Amino acid sequence: MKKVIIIGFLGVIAYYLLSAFASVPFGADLIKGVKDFYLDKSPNDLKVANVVTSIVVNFRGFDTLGEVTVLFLASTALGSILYRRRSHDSGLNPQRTAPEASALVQTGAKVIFPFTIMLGAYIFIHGHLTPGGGFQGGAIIATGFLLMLVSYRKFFIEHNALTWIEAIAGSTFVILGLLGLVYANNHNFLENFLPAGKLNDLLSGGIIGIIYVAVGFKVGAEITGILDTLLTVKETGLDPEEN
Amino acid sequence: MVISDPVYFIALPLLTAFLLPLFGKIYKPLIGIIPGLVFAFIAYISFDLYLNLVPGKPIVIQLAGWAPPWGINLVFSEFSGFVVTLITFLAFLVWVYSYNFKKVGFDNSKKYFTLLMLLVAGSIGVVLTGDIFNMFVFLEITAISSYGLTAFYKGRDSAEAAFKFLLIGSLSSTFILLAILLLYKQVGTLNMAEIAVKAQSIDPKMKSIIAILFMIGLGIEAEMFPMNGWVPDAYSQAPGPVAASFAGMLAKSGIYALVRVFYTVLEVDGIFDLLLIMGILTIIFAEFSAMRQTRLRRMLAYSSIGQMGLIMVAFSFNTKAGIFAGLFLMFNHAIIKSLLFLASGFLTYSTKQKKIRDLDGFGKIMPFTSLMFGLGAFAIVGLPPFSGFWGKLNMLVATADSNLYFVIALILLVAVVEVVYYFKVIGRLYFRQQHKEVEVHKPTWNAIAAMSVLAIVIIGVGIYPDLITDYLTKATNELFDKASYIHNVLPNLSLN
Amino acid sequence: MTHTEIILTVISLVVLIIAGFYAVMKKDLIHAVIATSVISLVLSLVFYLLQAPDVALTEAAIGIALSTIIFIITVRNTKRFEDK
Amino acid sequence: MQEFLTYGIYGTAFFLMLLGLYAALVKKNLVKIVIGLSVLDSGLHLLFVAVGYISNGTAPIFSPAVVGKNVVMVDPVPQALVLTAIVIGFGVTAVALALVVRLYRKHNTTNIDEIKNLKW
Repeated sequence: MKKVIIIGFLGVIAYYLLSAFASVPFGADLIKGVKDFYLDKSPNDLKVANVVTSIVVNFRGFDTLGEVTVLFLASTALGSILYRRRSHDSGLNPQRTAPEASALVQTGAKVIFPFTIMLGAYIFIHGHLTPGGGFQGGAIIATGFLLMLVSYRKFFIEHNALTWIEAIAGSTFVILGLLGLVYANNHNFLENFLPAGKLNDLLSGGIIGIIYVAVGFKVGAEITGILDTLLTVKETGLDPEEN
Repeated sequence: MVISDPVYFIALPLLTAFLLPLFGKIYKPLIGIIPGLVFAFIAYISFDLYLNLVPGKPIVIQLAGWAPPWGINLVFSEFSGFVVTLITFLAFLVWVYSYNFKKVGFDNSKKYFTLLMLLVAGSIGVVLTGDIFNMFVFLEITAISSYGLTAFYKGRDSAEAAFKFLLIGSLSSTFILLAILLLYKQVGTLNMAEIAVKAQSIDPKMKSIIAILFMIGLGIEAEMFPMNGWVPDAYSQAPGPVAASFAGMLAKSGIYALVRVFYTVLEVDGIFDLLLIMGILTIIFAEFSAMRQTRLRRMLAYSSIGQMGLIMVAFSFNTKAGIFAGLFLMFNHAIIKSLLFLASGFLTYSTKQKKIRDLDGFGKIMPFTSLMFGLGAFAIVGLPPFSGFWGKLNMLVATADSNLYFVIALILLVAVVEVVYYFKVIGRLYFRQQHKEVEVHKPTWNAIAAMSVLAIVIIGVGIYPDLITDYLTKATNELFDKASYIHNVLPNLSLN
Repeated sequence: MTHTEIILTVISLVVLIIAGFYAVMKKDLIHAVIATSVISLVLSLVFYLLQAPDVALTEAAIGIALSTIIFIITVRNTKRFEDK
Repeated sequence: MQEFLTYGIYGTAFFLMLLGLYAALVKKNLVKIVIGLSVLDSGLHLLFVAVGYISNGTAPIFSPAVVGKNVVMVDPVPQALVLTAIVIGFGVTAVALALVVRLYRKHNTTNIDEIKNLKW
């Protein structure tokens, strides 16, 4: 009975949404809006080749600050939801009971790991030139650490270092924004106050490149922290403290 | 202008939240002190900015050096400034109440303060932003920090409550995103003022679909009727100060977003009738559920839903009197519900079940907390010497102005229902014998301070309502005058 | 769009529908998670075809790798099968 | 062809969204509910990118090969928005799964019906 009601409800939603979207033909350029301004200003004023990057980091940079905050929030909330009790005497984390991976996997991981980090770093350093940026690069770096985490039981993330990277990268973003209040032409938060440079140069786009590097570090540290928290929770059984 | 820029309301809490783990490494008590300093500072600049606001000239801040509609802008106007001032004031009081963190330990308090800072920053962002997608981002920040805060205590059913909240919240964000997407494809911009200008040319059917999507999505945080299943669980499982900040910040930013979207951004025929119906359903559902509750926190939560329903009804009149009453009710709800939740935190501290009948005779053993709870109950019901009275009175006047006599009957009926269930608690507190020995948990000095300030505000506004009516009138005018909002954000563009 | 791209898009859409069904209906949660990973993989191809390389890269990094991993960790920490 | 793709892409996106909604509302397994949310998100992201597409447009990147030529570019704004939405969706999924793990540790089950207070 409940299923029937829900399917009926879904049908109603689908009908109205489809009728709404039917008037938005696929592939048609219906609007003259802010996008033309972005497509014009990004290469000419900001000297940023990738328009998506310039929107994400500059025109709508405040959104990105919020986005970074969401990831930070997720990792904090995760820590608060799944708090761990680590034994302090042994350096090993006793909660990780996954079996050791085979030698093949371990060697492979060791070989691939530096390349993954390099790829991630490349992607966020070139965020304003090529597709990708801080989020993608950071996620790729986290994947590299994940590879090491699952192949070596004794590979542990240094939490102190993660905390420092998170804090410094996050505050770099906000402080660069606040510097804009002082040094930039219009005294705006997150406004570019560095020379824009030349289109398609590595050192172009002013603070956009720096912000994306900070975002890359922050996202990498954040996601690595999330994965580490999830991987090291106790695997089975009831928790005595819960009841 | 540099020191009192509205961007600090968001940038400073975010910066502090990012740096809080480092402060903890330097000197542990900094974890508790630094957030308080930040809250005090933003409350101070918020009061400063709000009191010095020139009528009709809101502070419009552009971000990243691009004028709206290309960049994101923040609008600190009479209405948004009022809500922000309320939020920062409550944030500071919540910090005063929960400053002492030794009980939960260092590590947990670090997470608690981080999540609280981000909840405050997110709510302020929702209120200040002038960009519809940016509003979505801040709504997500408030939502995720609320999930974390709801699941903060380990021993209770908090994870269930948080999961329920998360499920409903994710569905709501889907609806908001769909609405934003449809709107963007119609008008090609995300700036609220420019949408307001261009929305006039949207096909009415499309506009009503967008409006309904917004109503579903934003109604969840505003505790609207079919989507408020999370409220009683989240309010009763979260720590006491967190429940107070949900009532004071989360619900306030939700209703602000709803009102801003329907009054300024999208003008749709019949949407206010729908809001009226939803509001009435919310009131009926909530007040009659509240009567049947046996647990104090759940009762307060349902009562909070009822209040939010009343606020929705007030805003649905689409008249100046209605908005004025709605703003007064918002103010009352934020202040009084916070006091009730803070007091209930100590009242139910020593009882495991948090049942109302465990509170017999607490008036003698916990005189101050019981007094505060009683004061809050009298105020929220709407008895004369307190601020709640003026809110309800204005509400009745506004309803009569709109010739909705059955709504007057409903409001009076609801007042009777509220009297019944609040006085049931007060009766147990003062006129019953204590039936078993309980360990008394005396409120700490900082909790006493926080509750006293709230009580003073309630009585002060109750005796002398002109303290805030001036500001409420200004906020009403600002919200009602859509053209001047658009003109202030986009000087080169005007309606028609 | 060229013809090759249109054909690729159509095939991708069919795969998306099948994988979506599989993800929602399958009782074995590991299989369902792999199906969501396939959705992300195909989706990132579609994004690429729709000229959104940034989104494609994000979906690839986050959708295919990280989301799948956290799902699998969770399933391994809880129960593998959805009971009747 | 245009019409076919309109209905094909939008239809697929809506189908995924409805499947996800169905799983989130009907299924009893907590992990399955979160899978439903993730499928719902996937459909929504597809819809965003599809709405931003412009026929015969190129990716919005002024690479050396494109600079100076008169090319049509697809709408970059929905792409920027969906980028944000993907990251936010990941954060929400992570929190949801953490809650699932905690519920499992407490109740030793992932079935909604066996967890009291989760029914409504």
